[in-house]
This record gives sequence, C-alpha cells and structure tokens, in this order.
Amino acid sequence: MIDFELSPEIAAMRDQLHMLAEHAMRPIAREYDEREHEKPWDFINMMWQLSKSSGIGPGAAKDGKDKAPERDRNLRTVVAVEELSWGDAGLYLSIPGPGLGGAAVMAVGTPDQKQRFLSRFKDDKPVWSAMAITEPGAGSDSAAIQTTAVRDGDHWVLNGTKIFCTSGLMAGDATKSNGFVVVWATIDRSAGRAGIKSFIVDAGTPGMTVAKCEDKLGIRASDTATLIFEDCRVPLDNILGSPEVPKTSEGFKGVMATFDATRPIVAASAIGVGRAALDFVRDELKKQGVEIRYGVGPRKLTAIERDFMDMETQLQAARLLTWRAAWMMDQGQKNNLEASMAKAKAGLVVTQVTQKAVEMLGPLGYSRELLLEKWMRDAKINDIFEGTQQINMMIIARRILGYSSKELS
Amino acid sequence: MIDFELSPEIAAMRDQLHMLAEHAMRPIAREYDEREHEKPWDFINMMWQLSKSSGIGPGAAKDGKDKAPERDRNLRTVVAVEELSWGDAGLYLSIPGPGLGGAAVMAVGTPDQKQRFLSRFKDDKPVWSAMAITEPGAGSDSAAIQTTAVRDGDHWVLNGTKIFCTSGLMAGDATKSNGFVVVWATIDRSAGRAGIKSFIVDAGTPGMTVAKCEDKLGIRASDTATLIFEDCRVPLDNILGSPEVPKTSEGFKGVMATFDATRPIVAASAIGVGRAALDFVRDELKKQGVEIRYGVGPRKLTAIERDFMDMETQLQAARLLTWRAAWMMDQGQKNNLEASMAKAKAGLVVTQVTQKAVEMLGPLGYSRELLLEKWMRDAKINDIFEGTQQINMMIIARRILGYSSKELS
Amino acid sequence: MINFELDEEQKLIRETVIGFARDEIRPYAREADEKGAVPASLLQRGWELGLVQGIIPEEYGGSGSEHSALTGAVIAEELAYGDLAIAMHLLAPRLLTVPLVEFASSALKRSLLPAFCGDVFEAGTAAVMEPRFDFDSSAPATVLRRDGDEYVVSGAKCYVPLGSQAKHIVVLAGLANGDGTVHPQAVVVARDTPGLRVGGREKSMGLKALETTSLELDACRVPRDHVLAAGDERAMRRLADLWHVGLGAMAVGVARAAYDYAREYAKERRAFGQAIAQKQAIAFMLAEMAMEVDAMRLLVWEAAWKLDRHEDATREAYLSKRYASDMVLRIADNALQVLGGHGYIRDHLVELFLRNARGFATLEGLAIA
Amino acid sequence: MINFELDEEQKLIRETVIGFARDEIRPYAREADEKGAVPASLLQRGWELGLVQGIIPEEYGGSGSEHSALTGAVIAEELAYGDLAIAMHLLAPRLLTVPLVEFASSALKRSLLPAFCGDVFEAGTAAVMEPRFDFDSSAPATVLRRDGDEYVVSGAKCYVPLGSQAKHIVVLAGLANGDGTVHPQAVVVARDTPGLRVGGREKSMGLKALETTSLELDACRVPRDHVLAAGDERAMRRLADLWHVGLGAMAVGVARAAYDYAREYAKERRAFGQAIAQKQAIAFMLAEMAMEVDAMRLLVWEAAWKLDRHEDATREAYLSKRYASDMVLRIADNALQVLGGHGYIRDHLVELFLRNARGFATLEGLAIA
Repeated sequence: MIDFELSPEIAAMRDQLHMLAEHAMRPIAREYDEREHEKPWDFINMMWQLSKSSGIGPGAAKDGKDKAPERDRNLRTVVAVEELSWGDAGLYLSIPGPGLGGAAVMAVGTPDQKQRFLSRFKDDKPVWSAMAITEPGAGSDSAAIQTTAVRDGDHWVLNGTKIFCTSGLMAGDATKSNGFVVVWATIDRSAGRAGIKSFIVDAGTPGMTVAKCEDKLGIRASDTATLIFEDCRVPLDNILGSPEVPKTSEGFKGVMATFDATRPIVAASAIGVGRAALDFVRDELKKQGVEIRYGVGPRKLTAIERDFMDMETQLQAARLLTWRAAWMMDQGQKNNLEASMAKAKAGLVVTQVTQKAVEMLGPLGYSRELLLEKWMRDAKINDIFEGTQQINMMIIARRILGYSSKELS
Repeated sequence: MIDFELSPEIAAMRDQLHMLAEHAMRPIAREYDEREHEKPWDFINMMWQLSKSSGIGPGAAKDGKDKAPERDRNLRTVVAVEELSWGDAGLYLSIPGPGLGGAAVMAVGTPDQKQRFLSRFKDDKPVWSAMAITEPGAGSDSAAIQTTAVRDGDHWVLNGTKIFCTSGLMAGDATKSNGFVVVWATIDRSAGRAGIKSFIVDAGTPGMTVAKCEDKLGIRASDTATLIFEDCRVPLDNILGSPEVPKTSEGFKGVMATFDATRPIVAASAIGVGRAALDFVRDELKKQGVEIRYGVGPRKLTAIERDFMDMETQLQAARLLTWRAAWMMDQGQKNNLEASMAKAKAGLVVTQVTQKAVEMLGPLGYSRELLLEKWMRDAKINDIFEGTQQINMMIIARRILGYSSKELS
Repeated sequence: MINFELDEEQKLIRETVIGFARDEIRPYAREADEKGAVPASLLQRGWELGLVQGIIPEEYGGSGSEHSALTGAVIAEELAYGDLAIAMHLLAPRLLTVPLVEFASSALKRSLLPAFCGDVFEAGTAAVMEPRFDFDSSAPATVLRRDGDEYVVSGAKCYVPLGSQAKHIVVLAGLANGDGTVHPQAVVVARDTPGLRVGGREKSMGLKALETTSLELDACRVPRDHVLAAGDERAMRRLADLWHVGLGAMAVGVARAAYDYAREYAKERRAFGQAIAQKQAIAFMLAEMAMEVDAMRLLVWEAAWKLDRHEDATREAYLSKRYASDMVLRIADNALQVLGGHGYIRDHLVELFLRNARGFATLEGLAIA
Repeated sequence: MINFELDEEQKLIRETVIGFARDEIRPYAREADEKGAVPASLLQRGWELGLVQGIIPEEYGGSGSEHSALTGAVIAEELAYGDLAIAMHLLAPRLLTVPLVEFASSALKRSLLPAFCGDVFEAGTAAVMEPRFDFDSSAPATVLRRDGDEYVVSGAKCYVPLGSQAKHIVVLAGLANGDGTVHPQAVVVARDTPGLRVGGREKSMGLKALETTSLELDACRVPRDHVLAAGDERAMRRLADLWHVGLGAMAVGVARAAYDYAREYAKERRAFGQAIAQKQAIAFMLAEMAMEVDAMRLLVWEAAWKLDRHEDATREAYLSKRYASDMVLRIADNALQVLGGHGYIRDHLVELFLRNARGFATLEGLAIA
C-alpha cells in the first residue's frame, strides 16, 4: 500500500543526523572549503565513534551484523545521506566508512571477502574505502578501461592510472587508514566489456601510489585522488566476482550493478545540498516578510514565489524518485532504470536549484559570507560523478527502448 | 557600420503589409482555420493583384525585373513574411507566388528556366509553386530519397511519392493554377547524396497526382499535399543544375543551398506568429492595468511580468538572428550556419512563446473565441518544417565543429 | 512506512481501467475529437465499471467503498491515458458525487446520490472557473450571500463539463469575510433554479469531445443545506486539493500517452539507416519523458496519500498540479517533435495530446480525485 | 539601414583587444583567480591600449574619440573573453570617466579627467549596489539630500571595484521625490570625503582577482556640481542603460570563452571510439551555445546602438542584460558538463567561467559600455 511516511526508526535517525549536521558540520563547512586538502580530523573521529556506537549514519557497520533491519537498508542510507549532505556535502564525502568500495564488496563480494574487508569498519581507527574506475583517457566510457590485471601465479598484477577516486587518498594511503580501493581493470582487452573485473587493493599495497589530489570547484573537504598502479600485486582471491571472461557482457553488467545501489546515494546527497539552499532561502524570505502562497491563482504570484515553488517541487520530485529507487532495492527488485532516473533528476535539479538560490538572494547570495555560493559549487559534482547526466539519460533510454549499448551509444 | 534600423523603403512596405494583415487577414483567420481544405479565394486574388501592381509582399515579381533593389531582397522578404504571418500564418502560406519552388529556380535555375517558369508569376491568374522533398519513408533524411528520375530519350521519368508539400495542391493541380513543383529525386541511387537532383514538374503533367491533402494541427488555410509520381515524364531541360553525378557530394550541397534562403523566411514567419501572440498579451495586460516595468530590481517583478519580458526578449533574439541571416545573403556572404541558427531559434521560441501566451490569459486563452490558441497550433509547424529543430541543430553543430555529415549524424 | 506499491484492490481497479482505456476509449479518441462527442455506448460501458457508484455509501444505493483520493488518481490517470475528453466526460458525475459524499448533510445525500446508482449514465458536474483573465479559485468572484434561511448565488462560470446535461451543479462561490475579502465556498445548485442560465457549448483548443458550457447565476436561491460544509475552510481547501489531484493525475495520463506514442513511433521509424530512437537527440527526449512521467505521478500520489490520511495537503496538491501541468505540456510538445511532420497531421494522436495538454495549467475543477 | 558589420575603427580596436585578451589576459586568468590579484605589469600593458583615455576629450588630455556604447561593448566582450575579473579591473576607471564625460560640468571634468590621461593605471570606480537582498538600482536606499549649496549622501554600498584604490567614486543614491518615492541620482564622491569609509575586501564566489569592497557613507557632503546631470531622469536612465550594456557585453565574452573552451575540448576528447563532439548530446549543447552567444551579442549590440543614437534604450538594455545573464550561466554550466569530471577540477578554466557567470544576474554597475 502506497505510503510516503518514513518509519519511526528512520525518522528518528534522520532527526539525530540533522542535529549532527547542524551542529557538527555547518560550523566547519566554510573552513574546510577554504583549507582545501586538509582533513577535518575531529569531525572524522567523531563520526567514526558515532557510527560504531549508535549504528547511525552511512558509515554504520555493514558487515551483515548491521543493527538496522536489512529490509530498509537502502532507504535508510539515502535518508541519512540527504541529512548529512544538508550539513555539508564535502564533509559528508570525507566521512570514513565503506563508501563506494565497500558497497561493491557488499554487493558482489564472497563471504570471505566481506569478512576480510568489511570487518575493518569496526576498527578503532577510521577506515575508508574507495572506488577507482575513471581513467585519464576514458571518462564516462567505462568499457574502454586501459588498466590491466594480469594473472601471475597467486597474484593479479595491476598496471594503469585511475583518476577522480573519491577518498582515494584516505583509502589508498596506509598512513591514513587501513582501507582499500576497488579497482576496475580488464583481464582481457579483446573481450571488451566482458573482460572488465574489479579488484580489491589494500591500502599501502606496493605498486599503488597516490599521485595527486585534485583542486576542485567544490566538495573540497573530500579528496579526489589520482592513483597509479605499477606492477601492483594483489592476491588472487581479491577479485570481485568470477575470474572467468563470459561470452556475453553479463560480467560487466555485474560490475555495473553496484551503480544501482550508489546512484540513489549520490542523488540523496544532491537533494541534501539542494534542501540546504532551499531552507536558507525560505528562512530569508520569511525574515523579509515574503510569504509563499500555495493555492492562489497564477496571476497573483510574484516571480520569487514561483521560483521558490518550482525549486521545492523539483527537489521533492527528485527525492521521491530517489526513495523509490532505494526502496525497490530493499524489496529485492531490479532498479537499474529507477536508480538512473533518480541520479539524473537529482543531479540536474540540485544544480539548478542552487544556482537559482544564489541569484534569489541578490548581492549577498554571491558572497562567500554565506554558504549559498558554496552549495552551488558543491552541487554541480552531482551532475557529474557516478555517471554524468548524459550517461544516466543514456541508461534510461536504453532501458525504456530495450536497446543494448551497441544499439544506442 | 552596425545599424538595426530598417531602410525607409522596407519600413514603408512593412507598414503597408501590417494594414493588410490587420484588415484582410485577421478577419478571416478563424474562418479558414475551421473551413480546412477550402481556399480563401478573395484573399488570394487580392494578394495576387497587389503583388503584381505594387511589388510588395513575398509574392512580388522576382524574375529579375524586381522593382525592389536586389541588394536587400532577402531582408525585405523576411520583414514582409513576419508581417503577413502576424496576420495569419496559414493564410500567408496560401498566398500564390514563387514560394519555395520558385526560390529554388531563382537560386540555381538557368536563364532559360527562369524565363520559362518565373515569368508565370506575372500572369493574370494566381500561380503557385511548391517543393517536393519529403517522402513517406525518409523524413528529415533528405539523402535517403527513393523517388527516381530515369533518363528516357528526351525526358526524365519520375517515379515515387512525396508528402508534406506545402501548396502542393495549388502548384501541382492544373485546375488550380498554371504552377509547377520542384521535385527532388535520385538519378543514381548508388551515388547517395551526389545522385540527388531536382526537377521542375509542370502542373498537370501526366503521371503526377495530388493524392491527398493532410488534416493538420494548424496552418489549415494552407494545403499540405501528397504527390504521387507514376512514370511522370518531364523534358530533359527541366532538371535544375547539372545532370552529371559528381564524385563528391557537392551537387547535393547545391540542392541544400536553397535552404539557406528559405530557412530565414520560415524563421520570419515564426516570429510573426509569436509577435501576434505577444502583441495580444501586451494589449490585454494593458487593459487590465498591468504595467511591464523595465528596469526594476528582480525582486519586484511579478511572474507575469517576467514571463512577458522573457517572451519579448526571446522573440527579439530570434528576429535579430533572422535579419542577420537574410542580410548576409543580401551581402553575398555564406549564411548556412546563420540561416540554421535563425530557423532553430525562431522555431523553438515561437513554440514556447505561443504556448505561454495561451496560459497567461487563463481560461480565455484556451478558448477558440480568441486567436491565441490558433497561433499556438500554427506556431508549432515552424519547429518542424524546413528542417526540424533537431536537423538545424545538427547543421549548426557540423558547421561549428567542422564535421561532415558522416562525422556527425 | 515507505511503500511505492498500490494495494491489491487498487491494482485490480487499475487493471480493469487500463483494459477499458486501451480497448474502448483509445480507439474512439480521434473520432470523438473530430465529431465533438463521446459515443453513448462508450459512456454506458464506462458507467458499468462502477467508478462513480463505487464510493457512494450503500444506504444511498452505491457500493460503499471508502472514498480514496489515491484510487481516484489511479483511475483518472488511466482513463486520461485513453483520452482526456472522454475521461472527463466519464468522470464528470464525480464532480458532484465526491463533494456530496464528503461534505453534504445526510438529507442532501439522500436526495441526490441515489440518482447516481442506477444503470445508466447520470450527468453531474461542477462550475469552478470564471471567464476572467485573472481567475483565482482561492478567491472566486461569484458571490454567495446569506439571506434568511437561504443563500443567494450570483456570478458567471465557464468550462462547466456537461453543463446542459447535469441536473445538479457544485458551484464555487466566494462568501464575504468581515474584512472585505472572500473565502471560497461550494454550493449545490439545481439546474432548474430560477436565475440559472446555461450558456451555449464552448469551443476550446482541446477537449473537443467534452461538452463544456458557461453558466450564469442571477440571484439563484438555494436552501441552506446546499452549502457544503458551510464555514469549514479546511473542508473547502480539501475540495480544492481534490480538484488539483484529479487534474494532476489526468495530466500524468496524457503525458504517459504522449510518451508511449512517441517511443513506439521512434522505435519503428527509420532515418539515416537507423531507428530514430537510436539517435541521442531523440533517445534523450524519450528518457526525459519517462523520468518526468514517473516524477509527476509520485508527486500527485503523495498529495493524494496525504488527503487519504486527512492531513493538510494544500501545498502538495497545488505544487503537484503545477508540476504536472508544466510537464505534460513539455512532454506532449516533445512527443510531437519526435514525430516531426507526422506529428503535425491529424493521422496521429500526438497533436491531440498537445492540444489537451495545454489546458492543464489554466483549467481547474474539471476533474476530482 | 540594417547592417551587421562593425565599422573599420571598431574592427581595428577589436583586433587589438582580441590579441591582448588572448596573449596577455588569458594566460594569467587562473593565477589571478587563485592569488586574488591582477599582475601590475598586466594592468600597465592594458592601460597602454588607451581604452580609458580614448573617450576623454583632448582638452582634458585624452584622445577625444566620441564615446560609443557599441565600441564599449565590443571592448568589454573581448576583454571579458580573456578573463572577467581582469577585464573589470582594467575597465574600472571607465566607471568614473564615462559618467564624467557624458554628464559632468566642464569644471568637474577639468578637475578629474586629466588624472586618467597619464601613463600609468589610474583607478576609478562606481558604487552602485547595496548589501540588501532586495537591492533595486531603480530605487537605491542610499539617500541623497540637498543641504544649502551642497548635497549630503548617506548609505551603504557593496561590490565597489577597486574600492580602496579609487580616488573618486560615482555613487548611486536616491533623491526624494515629493511623493515619498525616490529617483536614482549619480554623485561623484571623493574617497577622502569625511564620513566615507571603505570596508574590507569582499569575498565572492567569482571575480576573485578583482578587489571589491563595501563602502559606508555617513552624511558625506559633496559640492553641488558633483551631482551628475541633476534632476535629469533621462540622463540617469541612460547611465543605468550603459551599466546594463557593459555587463551584458561582458557576459557575452564569458559565454563565448566557455563555449570555445568546451568546443575545443569536445573535439579533442575521445570516448566510445569517437570525439565526444560527435555525440549528439554534446554536439547539440555546443550548437546551442554557438547560437545563444550570437543571440546575446545581437541583443546587447542593439541596445548599445540605440544608446549611441541617444534614443531611449532602457527596455533594450535591461532585457538584453537579463537575457545575457541567464544565458551565460546556462552556457558556462553546459560547458562544464561537456568536460564532465575534468570540468569540475581547477586544471581547466570552465569552473572559473561558471563562478564568474553566476554573478551577472545580480551584479549591477560593475561595468559600463
């Protein structure tokens, strides 16, 4: 039966996280935007303790002994991520925990792999994981990956360069954490997509170097690393999924399936940023005595009222699409189409909403005295990572048309 | 030196046509929308006399003895077409004269062809010409034309079906006028684009049948015909341009070049329809005491004011792009890029402006008591014919990127 | 707790309506538009689905299902998917029965509802809009004033569906507050009330198969209990919300019809050696349509769900209707664009979808959830 | 008679500025943004182009070219193509000199203009905006009132370019009408006027290389002839128009910079076996950018042309600035999208273009044509 109300447990978690976002994230948001490449260690340690003790937040233990009921894990996650991103998207991304790499292990890892890697998220010290997909020459074209994994006895040997790894520094540098990086590489270039596999590389594995952290437009509290793999050897059983190269591209689909879980998360983060801007604008308008009049005839609306209404409706549309995609995954339903819808819509909406919000507050909106301009900068990443707007529209189109990636590219 | 003012001659012509549009077109606009497939003969005959006597209007003699100075022929035309389309786009399209077929003869015809065909536009009785390009299976893909022209002694023999021929009935049916149709056909299918040529077919030529006139969303005063060619024989020298099949697709480019002249005309027609809607809305708002306040701060604007401002600016942007494309052609400059810009912009703008105008006037806007809803229906054709929005964006993209049609399709 | 699935009863109703819309409505959509009328046999078959009778309590002859805005939204979407004008005609009686069921006194219910539980289609309607550029349903210009034991209604209405057929009409009027402003109030007016004049059939860009008329009310006197939920502003907001959700749901139906039509065409139609759907410019338009149809529906359903919980849903209903109105136009326009020249001719239904789509942003009260 | 071609002098100026923007400004754009300063040597070389001195009459030491808004628009576009903040810095003196040339008394001109005809960069500026959410340049809250032979200015300003460097500032203030409303009035205020306090450097999302400051005016007394074109509302509208055209033209420059950057990237960058520009989704974005850059420029030029004919151009200037502000944001955002992840990092200039683009819709009076 249709129901749009969060369960009391999720609502309570959301309220807790809201307090945290307001009191632990907002006050340091500007600081770690300006101190790019520095880490908010106090915040990180606090979040680590919190997730271990209370089980709240996206970093909460997810080793199968999750305190949260399994049946709403994805919904729980998107609600949590929205709230934390409302606090600050860059800080949210810097929170230790399973992240995208962990999500991949959780989605397709063997019981042994889950044990070996996910149990770390109960360590005393913060642990990060990261996902390394994009390459300098490949961009959105995941199938064109050049990084190779060659079997050599008991090891896979990785060679290649990965860019744009969120938390790649924290997950890959052993001095930062006992983390790991999930790396996409091809074991048979001639097989195209079917040859692409993912490999778990422990932080500090010889041959893996964090070469650089990017200077970015926004989300500056989070590192975006370049990782170089030079004869980097990982144990045979660090491959995720089967080492076989299937005849079809089913294997690649398996790898791509992690996106079905992560895209709603990115969408939720986008919505959190957008809501931050919307809440701020609403409060400011209220202070100025501007009332949003729901229900009046269109001729009576001011331009500002209409802008505000459009913004809030767009955000709510994105939120509902996101909740649906997460809920479907919780139900065990395929959500590939719906996950891309959520991501595409939320990425676009938050870009537009934050850009509009900056404009609506006039001279002050453009100033670094307020956080609005930062939210606009942070927002844009959501239109890009975990598949650009265009990539997600492509996936939606393929699904609704029943086309393969060859038929529509 | 930059100048945005029309010459006194063109301005005077525009003013004359405005009177005509207001007093001869507006009063019958609704009638010939409802009486689809009937022709406004009184209006047609009046326009024919007018163009012969005064040389104004797009139907004005264009056989080289044009009264208007050659140097601003295209600009003159777009200004005239905007004004007539302000009166009514369907009626404008029903006006006899050279139209698209005549434009093609003018652009690439031999002196003999010009003499044989263009001189008809000085006849006592109205004469139409039409262009037959689109085929049931080809749509926007002009290069995939299936209609064939095979040489047989002193004749070309045409076989095939053409759809969406504007004024195809009036130009092709000898009982309607002593007109002609310019038909695109391939003389060598294996040569692709290079094999495509255009042929002039006299009204009433045996083998050419007007099979059908479409029921349409708008521009109902104008016929949109299906023409069937069955062993239709035309004299050898009715081919436009050379009968050779070039090695390159230069020949096809020649055929396509007529669009450089006609796209700004379609753009101008679009702008005329959009301006009709805008003028109507402005007058109504004025009656209601709504003032458009240019110069005030954004926070003070009403939603209606901002809509109106957006509409008028978009229309003016389209108009300037259109004037530029026409002016460039008058200067002998290549305007392929600019013609497509004008067409793409104007087609989109008029669609949006008229749709918005219907909304702005509330319940009455949707009613057939006013012409607004008709303008919205008429407007949409401009986003489609003479190259859809998408085709024109493609042409722009190819030009700015330096790509061939193979590199970007 | 979050759930995105209809319950079993709603699914069953939806399946029935989907079949009817596909097999009975859609095949008549073009003809009904060109002829300006819905075939009587179609109306009768639609009536037999029980969509009107269902929510009427058993004591008045109905099936006694609880009125659900969400179920109403599902029905409205599916019928409108078939054809908007036919859907509005079929559901027009609900414009009267839903307010009666929700807000009328027992006496009024007893007097009016049984007529809607018979075997043949019975017309009912509402007169919400007014022939003004600046019509605002939150402050109607039609005046309602009390006069002793009766009320008196005066004003002009337009876009009244089945205006010449319905025996009773829910009229939206403004009752003066103390401060010179008015608040909206719904009142049931019988067509044979002295002073009430039904105008001629209106002509619109779309909705040609649906009879709509204007209405003049010249000091029409109505009994006191014909004023629905008198003085209960929350009830009147709820009524406006139900109208918004009804129209929003129908907009979803039209949008989905246009999207499906364009998608199937784009897969069939070939140009440049491929199906046109294989071109990004077309494929991305279709992808956006798919995404927005889902977004529209979720927003409308959320508002409906709130109404079913009897919570204040004015914001959600208003915003979802605005969103749906904007999107249905965009989707129908893009659908026509996908068909290109073929979309502009009346051989295909997309031009009809576009004409119908344009009405949503201004029309109010032509449907109810 | 319609003509879309610049005259020979304008073409010559444009060629010069194009070269300067390409060779001198653009290479410093990133560094200037990160460091928050424009290199002095660059300022000096910019000064030597004579873009400020050109329109100052010969009697005050300038080159005596007639002030043309169109030429000003051409210069503004080309410099902003190089970098917006550097362009605004280079042209900031015109914020003072253009109003002086157009509206000041001979005495005031004689007193102030010669300083701008020297060999080294001389700062000048205008204080137009105010630190309020609902700032409206047509009704500034800064108050101007007459007091005997002098005027008194009081209020707060923000976004004053080179606020700490300029010796004189054109301040926009409101002079009371009889009816309680105000009309805008420009007044020249010397920085050392008692009561004037220059605030600290402002921090904004974009324009980081440009010093802007706030300004407080506490009953600053100015001589009567420092009020420009006193009481001439048409002149003040003209001044606002010149500001709009100046910013509109700069928006065209930023939009074109973003478009060119994205286009070249898309031709180079390969994915899925092709240049990404060969994908319709990317190609159509680029096509739209090309079209809109031209549309923006034509609208701005039309307003400038009207100003040069001394016709009322308020509508054209206002609308073209609005259009340019909307489009430059859309174009910069799409340009970043074309670059994808690479657009988000500061190795590429598009993120800078986006940050700068966002300012146009709210900023006023930071440039003049």
